[in-house]
Amino acid sequence: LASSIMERRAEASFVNVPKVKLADFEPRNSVWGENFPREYQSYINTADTTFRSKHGGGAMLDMLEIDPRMVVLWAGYSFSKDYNQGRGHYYAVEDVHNTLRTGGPLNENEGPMPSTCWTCKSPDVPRVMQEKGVAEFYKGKWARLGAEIVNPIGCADCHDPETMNLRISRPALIEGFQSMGKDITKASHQEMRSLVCAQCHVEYYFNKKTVEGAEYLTFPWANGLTVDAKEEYYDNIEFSDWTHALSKAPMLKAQHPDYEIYTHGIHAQRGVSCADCHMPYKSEGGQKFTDHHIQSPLNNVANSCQVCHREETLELVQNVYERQDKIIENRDKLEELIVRAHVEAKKAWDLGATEEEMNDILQGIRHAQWRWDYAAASHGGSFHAPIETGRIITTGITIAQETRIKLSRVLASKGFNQEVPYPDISTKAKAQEFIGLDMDALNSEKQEFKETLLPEWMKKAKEREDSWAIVRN
Amino acid sequence: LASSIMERRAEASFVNVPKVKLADFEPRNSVWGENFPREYQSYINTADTTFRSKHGGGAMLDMLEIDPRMVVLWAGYSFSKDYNQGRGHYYAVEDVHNTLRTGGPLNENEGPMPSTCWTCKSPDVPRVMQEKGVAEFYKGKWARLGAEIVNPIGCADCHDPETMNLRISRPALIEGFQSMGKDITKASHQEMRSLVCAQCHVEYYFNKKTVEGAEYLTFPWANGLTVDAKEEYYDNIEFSDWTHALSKAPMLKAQHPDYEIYTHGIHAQRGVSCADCHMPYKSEGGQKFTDHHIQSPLNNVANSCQVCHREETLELVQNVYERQDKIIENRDKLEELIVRAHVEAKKAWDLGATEEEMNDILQGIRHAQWRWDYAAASHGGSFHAPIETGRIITTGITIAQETRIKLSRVLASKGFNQEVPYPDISTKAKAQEFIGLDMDALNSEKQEFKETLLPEWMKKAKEREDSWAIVRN
Amino acid sequence: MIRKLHPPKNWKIPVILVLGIFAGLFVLSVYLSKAHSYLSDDPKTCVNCHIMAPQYATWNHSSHREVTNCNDCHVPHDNVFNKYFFKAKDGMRHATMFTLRLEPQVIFIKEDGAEVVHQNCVRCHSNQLMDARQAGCIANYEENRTSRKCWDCHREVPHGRVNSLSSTPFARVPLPESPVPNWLKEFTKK
Ligand code: HEC
Ligand code: HEC
Ligand code: HEC
Ligand code: HEC
Ligand code: HEC
Ligand code: HEC
Ligand code: HEC
Ligand code: HEC
Ligand code: HEC
Ligand code: HEC
Ligand code: HEC
Ligand code: HEC
Ligand code: HEC
Ligand code: HEC
Ligand SMILES: [Ca+2]
Ligand SMILES: [Ca+2]
Repeated sequence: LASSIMERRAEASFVNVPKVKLADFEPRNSVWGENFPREYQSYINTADTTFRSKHGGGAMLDMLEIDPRMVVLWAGYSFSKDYNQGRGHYYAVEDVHNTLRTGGPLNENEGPMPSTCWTCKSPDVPRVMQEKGVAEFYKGKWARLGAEIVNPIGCADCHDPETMNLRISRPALIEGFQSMGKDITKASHQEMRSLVCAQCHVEYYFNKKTVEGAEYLTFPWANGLTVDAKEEYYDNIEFSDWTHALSKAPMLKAQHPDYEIYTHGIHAQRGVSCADCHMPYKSEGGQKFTDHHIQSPLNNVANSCQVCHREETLELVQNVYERQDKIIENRDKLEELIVRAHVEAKKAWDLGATEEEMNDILQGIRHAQWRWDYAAASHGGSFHAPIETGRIITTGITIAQETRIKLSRVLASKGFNQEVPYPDISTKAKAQEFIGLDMDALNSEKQEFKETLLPEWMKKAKEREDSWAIVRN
Repeated sequence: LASSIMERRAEASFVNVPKVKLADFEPRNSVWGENFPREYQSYINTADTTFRSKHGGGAMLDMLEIDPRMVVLWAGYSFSKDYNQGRGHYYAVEDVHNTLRTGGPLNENEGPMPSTCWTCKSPDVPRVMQEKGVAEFYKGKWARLGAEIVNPIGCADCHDPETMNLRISRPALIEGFQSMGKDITKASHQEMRSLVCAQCHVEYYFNKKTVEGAEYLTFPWANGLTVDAKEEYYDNIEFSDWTHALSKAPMLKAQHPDYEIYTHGIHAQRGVSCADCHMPYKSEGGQKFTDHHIQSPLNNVANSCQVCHREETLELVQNVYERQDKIIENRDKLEELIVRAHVEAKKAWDLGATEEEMNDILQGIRHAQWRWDYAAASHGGSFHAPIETGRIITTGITIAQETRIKLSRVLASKGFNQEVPYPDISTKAKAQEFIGLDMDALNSEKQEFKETLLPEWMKKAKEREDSWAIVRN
Repeated sequence: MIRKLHPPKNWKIPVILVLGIFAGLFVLSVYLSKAHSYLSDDPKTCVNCHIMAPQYATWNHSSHREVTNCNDCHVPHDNVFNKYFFKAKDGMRHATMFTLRLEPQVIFIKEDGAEVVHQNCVRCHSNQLMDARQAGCIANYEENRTSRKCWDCHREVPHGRVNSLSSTPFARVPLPESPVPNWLKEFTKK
């Protein structure tokens, strides 16, 4: 015992001299790790994909396999090709290479996605933005920056290397605050413990009008953070992400509005930050430090929930599952209804419906699916703010069904007065076939990219990083 | 100063000698009050109707005026005549006399309601049940027991006069537990602090098959306490409360499922009882006692919520309002959709729809309105269990709209392929006119009852009670 | 001049009497309220007021029972003067509120008191909180790690969350013996 106390004291009184001088915009996490071994070691654990909870966890979940209806909802849009539930930050770059959504570019001007895609994947981003300029960063295809963006999400995304203060490294969040008339530099330390996450875990769109030729990353916050305010925002600027392949509706894609939904929950209202649950303190050798193994708190109930809640682990996990189950019950139903609406709309077009007859209907499909996606894309939302998430889904159902009532009248007026058959989309493969995707072509173009262009990028990157001197004290 | 300290110490150790010997089944609260003046005094405060919160409180709220859609939803059923949000227990008997639902009986065999209505209104009930037998109590019209039931809800409803222990005085709750295979005598002290309320604050129906000639008060719990389990229960026994005047659907009425919904909320799950919020401890003159002014906790945040929550009063009240608002937004929408379904169904009948065509549709209307009513009738439900209440409303909306899609096909098949106009029901009066109620007749029959039969009852009751000796120590 | 301030002679006896009564009453109230013990560190002191029972009971069941007494947390420990000044100030208010029956059903800690407690958490736990190696190269290190109230997270340390007078109704706390003799009890019963 005495020796253990001594050991801990020795550890604590060891005086620190930072081992490495961190360059501004140092993107290599391992270099930061030399100064902060505990934080780095725990960060490296985000590579662990073994934990799977009822609806989430670090395991890679193929959402299209789990729920093939999504394929139909996204017909005509890249998400119908491939969509997984996010895993650890460690994989952020790798997963962009792997996903079929980014296609198989063979040179820097090819591929379906813009360079803006990189924005939330790496600490190389602030480095390149600062070198080339923000608008410049958002120009061109993603393949253009393939050799630049190689380190997965890490220290420089959230920290100032000089002071180690939390800092905002992404312009989109600062601009988002400005659009609401707020000044992010006024955020408190506790707010920063959520705002670093809000750089990425938010709904976004690419604005092509901000700067000529750039797909400018923008957060649609000018009217507020609610689902309704954003819908109004997009309607006002007549924005749409794509036109649906079946229904021809002008669709919106909602991406991971984690931060926005979280602000409507009781935890946020009580001042609990993202870091409190996803990066709780951890004790090691007489010291506590922030656990950088960002993951599902259900894999770490003791340090996250139980610091505030005295209930048994099983009960707390059950609380989370109960909320998720109640939400997902109705979310699944809404999905089915929107699939039906798309199929019915297609039938109406096939029977010769006019644009005028269809206008309202297409708006309805747009709004219903926007609300579904908003609730579905935030993987933590059913727990972060179950009441708000439930409300969103409910309004989605009302709109979807109102739309289908109109559709049934249009169909009847074309002489079709019965149920339109529900397609057989019981597996991902069947659903992708139903919407006419050629998966073999997509897979082989991806394979070629991985064998040709990708190794080149990695080589260039290594050369670049090897050329940077590391200043050790 | 010294004397005050002395006094308080004395008070704390003061030993109680009951002033009055309480007879078994003593129904007069004032008699109990002689022994327990603090509890009695606070009980008397339930007569106070001044507090009104955003959606509730002790004030008498005319729900049909606030929300005239309800009149249409209940067309053909007595609730369309008159429905208020409950006020203090002090008024329980008076409000049965007053409501237009009970009509204007002029003798003991008249009036639209059975004697079972009295069951949850008075401590005279256990007295009469024990004198006449339970099944006997449930027989005949409510006017039959008018002279017997005169003391508003009080001590004998919840307490054993010998030990002052909490006790269950109503057979329906004991039988409800039995039907679930549970034994209520095994309930813990903390559970009893909710179960005394569950004698009345629960959904019920009158079973005419239990005992010949009796409308036997029954809690539909055999399959479980959820809205779905009860729906299944009623469907299985093909029970319906009434047939809707417009749509002809076989309807269910959900009455105040406060206890059942509460069990799905986080407070119940954490062991918080009804009494913790609605009957918190109070200090008076160095004495702590249970505040028997049962009311909205929003009129008493300091003693209720703040015992467990450190937030400001205003913030806690805001939490409640936010939950209520989010739920009510969609509940109102669901109401409108069901009104439409009724009106559309009527149109279909008018156009010659057949029973076969309508069967599914009527089932849909039944289920949708059951779910709406379940959420609406529990005035505290949006706070007690917001996630479950939201889920119930959402499933209601899905069913309502699915039904309206079917309706639009039936209507189209009869050559009517457009929106059925929404009726002008913007006030209670208009809505009651729309469903064809003769309010003048109802009001004048009530008036006559109050001038003739009611005074007789009161006279008989006074004679009876005057004949009971009070044994003082 | 000075003579003018002297009271008239015939006041002497009554004044001595009155002063005596006051002094006696003061001693009595000090005795009855056990105010003398307010200066001690024994947690039983605080329980003198039965309304501190929930706090006593929860502390008594916590991991801190063996390592802290009330004053370790609730009184400043930066210097001796501050310690007794704060005690006296707080003690006076508590005594006044209690005797005047102004105590609320639920007692909330005041901002001043909370800051004192917070500093005491930090005082004892600085080893776990502050890593000298990091303090050198992380700006605002100490502030970042100590700016939130510890019990924003450690909500149960040491009193738990439920904190009304009635929250520990059957807790066994060392309540003082009644100092009121039986005849006085009979007398005050009216
Ligand atoms: C009160 C605790 C708490 C807070 C605060 C919180 N989360 Fe969560 N989060 C959870 C839980 C619990 C889950 C569900 C994990 C599961 O299903 O395995 C979750 C899930 C997630 C997921 C999905 C992860 C997965 O494994 O599927 C993401 C992403 C996420 N949260 C991000 C955030 C962000 C960003 C914030 C702040 C804006 C935040 N969380 C705030 C507790 C919290
Ligand atoms: C620079 C962008 C960025 C920042 C900053 C960021 N994230 Fe992420 N996060 C991502 C991406 C991208 C993924 C998905 C990675 C993948 O699957 O390839 C992800 C995945 C996650 C997951 C899923 C991990 C799992 O095991 O299921 C959680 C939880 C999470 N983030 C929480 C947070 C929290 C909490 C913060 C702030 C403390 C944060 N993130 C900050 C971009 C970011
Ligand atoms: C505003 C920040 C942001 C932008 C811009 C962004 N992402 Fe992400 N991305 C995230 C976050 C956050 C996650 C984790 C989502 C989750 O919880 O599952 C993620 C997850 C992913 C994943 C892993 C999960 C999956 O779907 O398989 C891929 C791949 C991905 N993004 C690709 C892209 C592409 C391609 C683009 C450009 C169209 C893009 N991202 C633009 C923030 C962003
Ligand atoms: C997704 C955001 C994010 C990333 C990426 C990140 N951090 Fe942190 N870091 C935080 C947050 C939030 C805190 C807590 C700050 C606080 O409470 O003061 C923190 C705290 C720290 C601290 C302060 C000491 C402590 O443990 O509380 C150090 C040192 C640190 N991080 C190092 C690193 C290193 C090294 C990396 C890269 C391996 C890294 N961080 C990556 C968000 C991040
Ligand atoms: C953001 C939430 C948070 C705040 C604020 C916080 N802690 Fe903690 N604390 C934790 C978590 C989580 C743990 C559990 C770490 C573990 O056991 O790995 C912990 C553990 C501890 C431990 C136990 C360490 C051990 O060895 O078991 C002590 C002591 C402690 N905290 C003291 C404090 C003090 C003092 C403060 C105020 C300056 C404080 N904490 C503020 C979250 C917090
Ligand atoms: C830093 C403190 C903190 C942490 C960490 C935390 N909570 Fe909470 N939790 C709260 C507060 C505060 C409330 C609001 C209720 C209250 O005031 O007690 C709350 C409320 C809840 C509720 C009720 C709200 C609802 O949705 O019905 C649940 C359930 C819950 N927490 C579960 C969890 C789980 C599971 C985790 C871990 C993933 C967690 N909490 C982490 C502080 C915390
Ligand atoms: C955690 C606290 C809490 C618990 C436990 C609780 N309630 Fe409530 N109850 C409330 C609040 C808050 C309201 C909303 C009052 C308002 O809107 O003014 C409410 C409203 C009500 C109402 C409507 C009163 C009105 O003024 O409109 C009734 C009836 C009710 N509760 C009965 C019960 C019953 C029966 C139980 C137990 C089965 C229970 N409550 C458990 C807090 C609670
Ligand atoms: C014997 C039946 C019965 C019992 C037992 C009972 N209630 Fe009631 N309660 C009623 C009736 C009937 C009303 C409506 C009275 C009226 O409006 O005339 C009511 C009204 C209320 C109200 C509305 C008062 C207001 O000010 O808005 C609340 C809150 C309430 N009850 C809570 C409770 C709680 C909590 C319990 C248990 C501790 C309980 N009740 C036990 C029958 C009962
Ligand atoms: C199982 C117990 C129970 C039975 C049986 C019962 N009630 Fe009630 N009654 C209640 C409760 C609980 C309330 C308070 C509802 C609320 O929160 O508003 C109430 C409220 C009332 C009110 C006051 C509010 C209003 O609607 O104006 C009247 C009048 C009333 N009931 C009449 C009746 C009649 C007539 C019957 C027979 C058809 C009946 N009750 C049967 C428990 C019952
Ligand atoms: C609606 C139910 C209900 C009614 C009606 C009711 N009580 Fe109570 N009573 C309770 C509950 C619940 C408790 C708390 C029991 C406990 O925690 O042990 C209680 C406690 C008491 C106690 C114990 C001391 C205390 O204050 O905690 C007394 C004495 C008492 N009630 C007297 C009365 C009298 C007199 C009446 C009639 C004026 C009455 N009660 C009516 C539910 C009720
Ligand atoms: C006897 C204790 C107790 C009382 C009294 C109490 N609560 Fe709670 N409350 C809890 C517990 C326990 C939780 C669950 C979360 C947790 O563990 O912190 C909770 C959760 C909550 C939540 C988050 C759950 C949600 O629906 O999002 C809110 C809001 C809340 N309470 C408000 C209130 C209000 C308002 C009152 C008074 C009307 C009240 N509480 C009375 C103990 C209590
Ligand atoms: C003479 C009776 C009495 C004694 C002895 C007593 N208290 Fe108090 N205490 C009270 C009263 C009354 C209050 C409520 C005052 C208020 O709400 O302003 C209170 C409030 C408090 C508070 C919260 C309010 C604040 O000032 O921040 C703390 C902390 C506290 N007492 C600690 C103690 C400690 C520690 C002791 C022992 C050294 C103690 N008390 C001894 C009567 C007493
Ligand atoms: C380990 C530190 C610690 C010890 C020891 C401690 N307290 Fe506290 N006390 C606290 C904290 C922290 C709070 C603030 C709780 C809050 O606001 O949530 C508090 C609050 C209080 C309050 C305000 C009312 C309340 O419950 O919030 C009183 C009174 C009090 N303590 C009395 C005592 C008494 C009496 C003792 C000794 C028997 C004691 N405390 C021992 C840390 C301590
Ligand atoms: C007089 C010194 C002292 C003060 C003041 C003090 N602690 Fe402690 N605390 C200790 C010691 C010693 C331990 C180790 C006890 C053990 O191992 O059981 C401890 C253990 C802990 C633990 C880990 C065990 C547990 O109960 O979870 C936490 C967390 C903690 N303290 C938080 C706090 C907080 C928060 C405060 C202020 C409200 C505080 N401490 C005030 C000395 C103190
Ligand atoms: Ca978007
Ligand atoms: Ca019923």
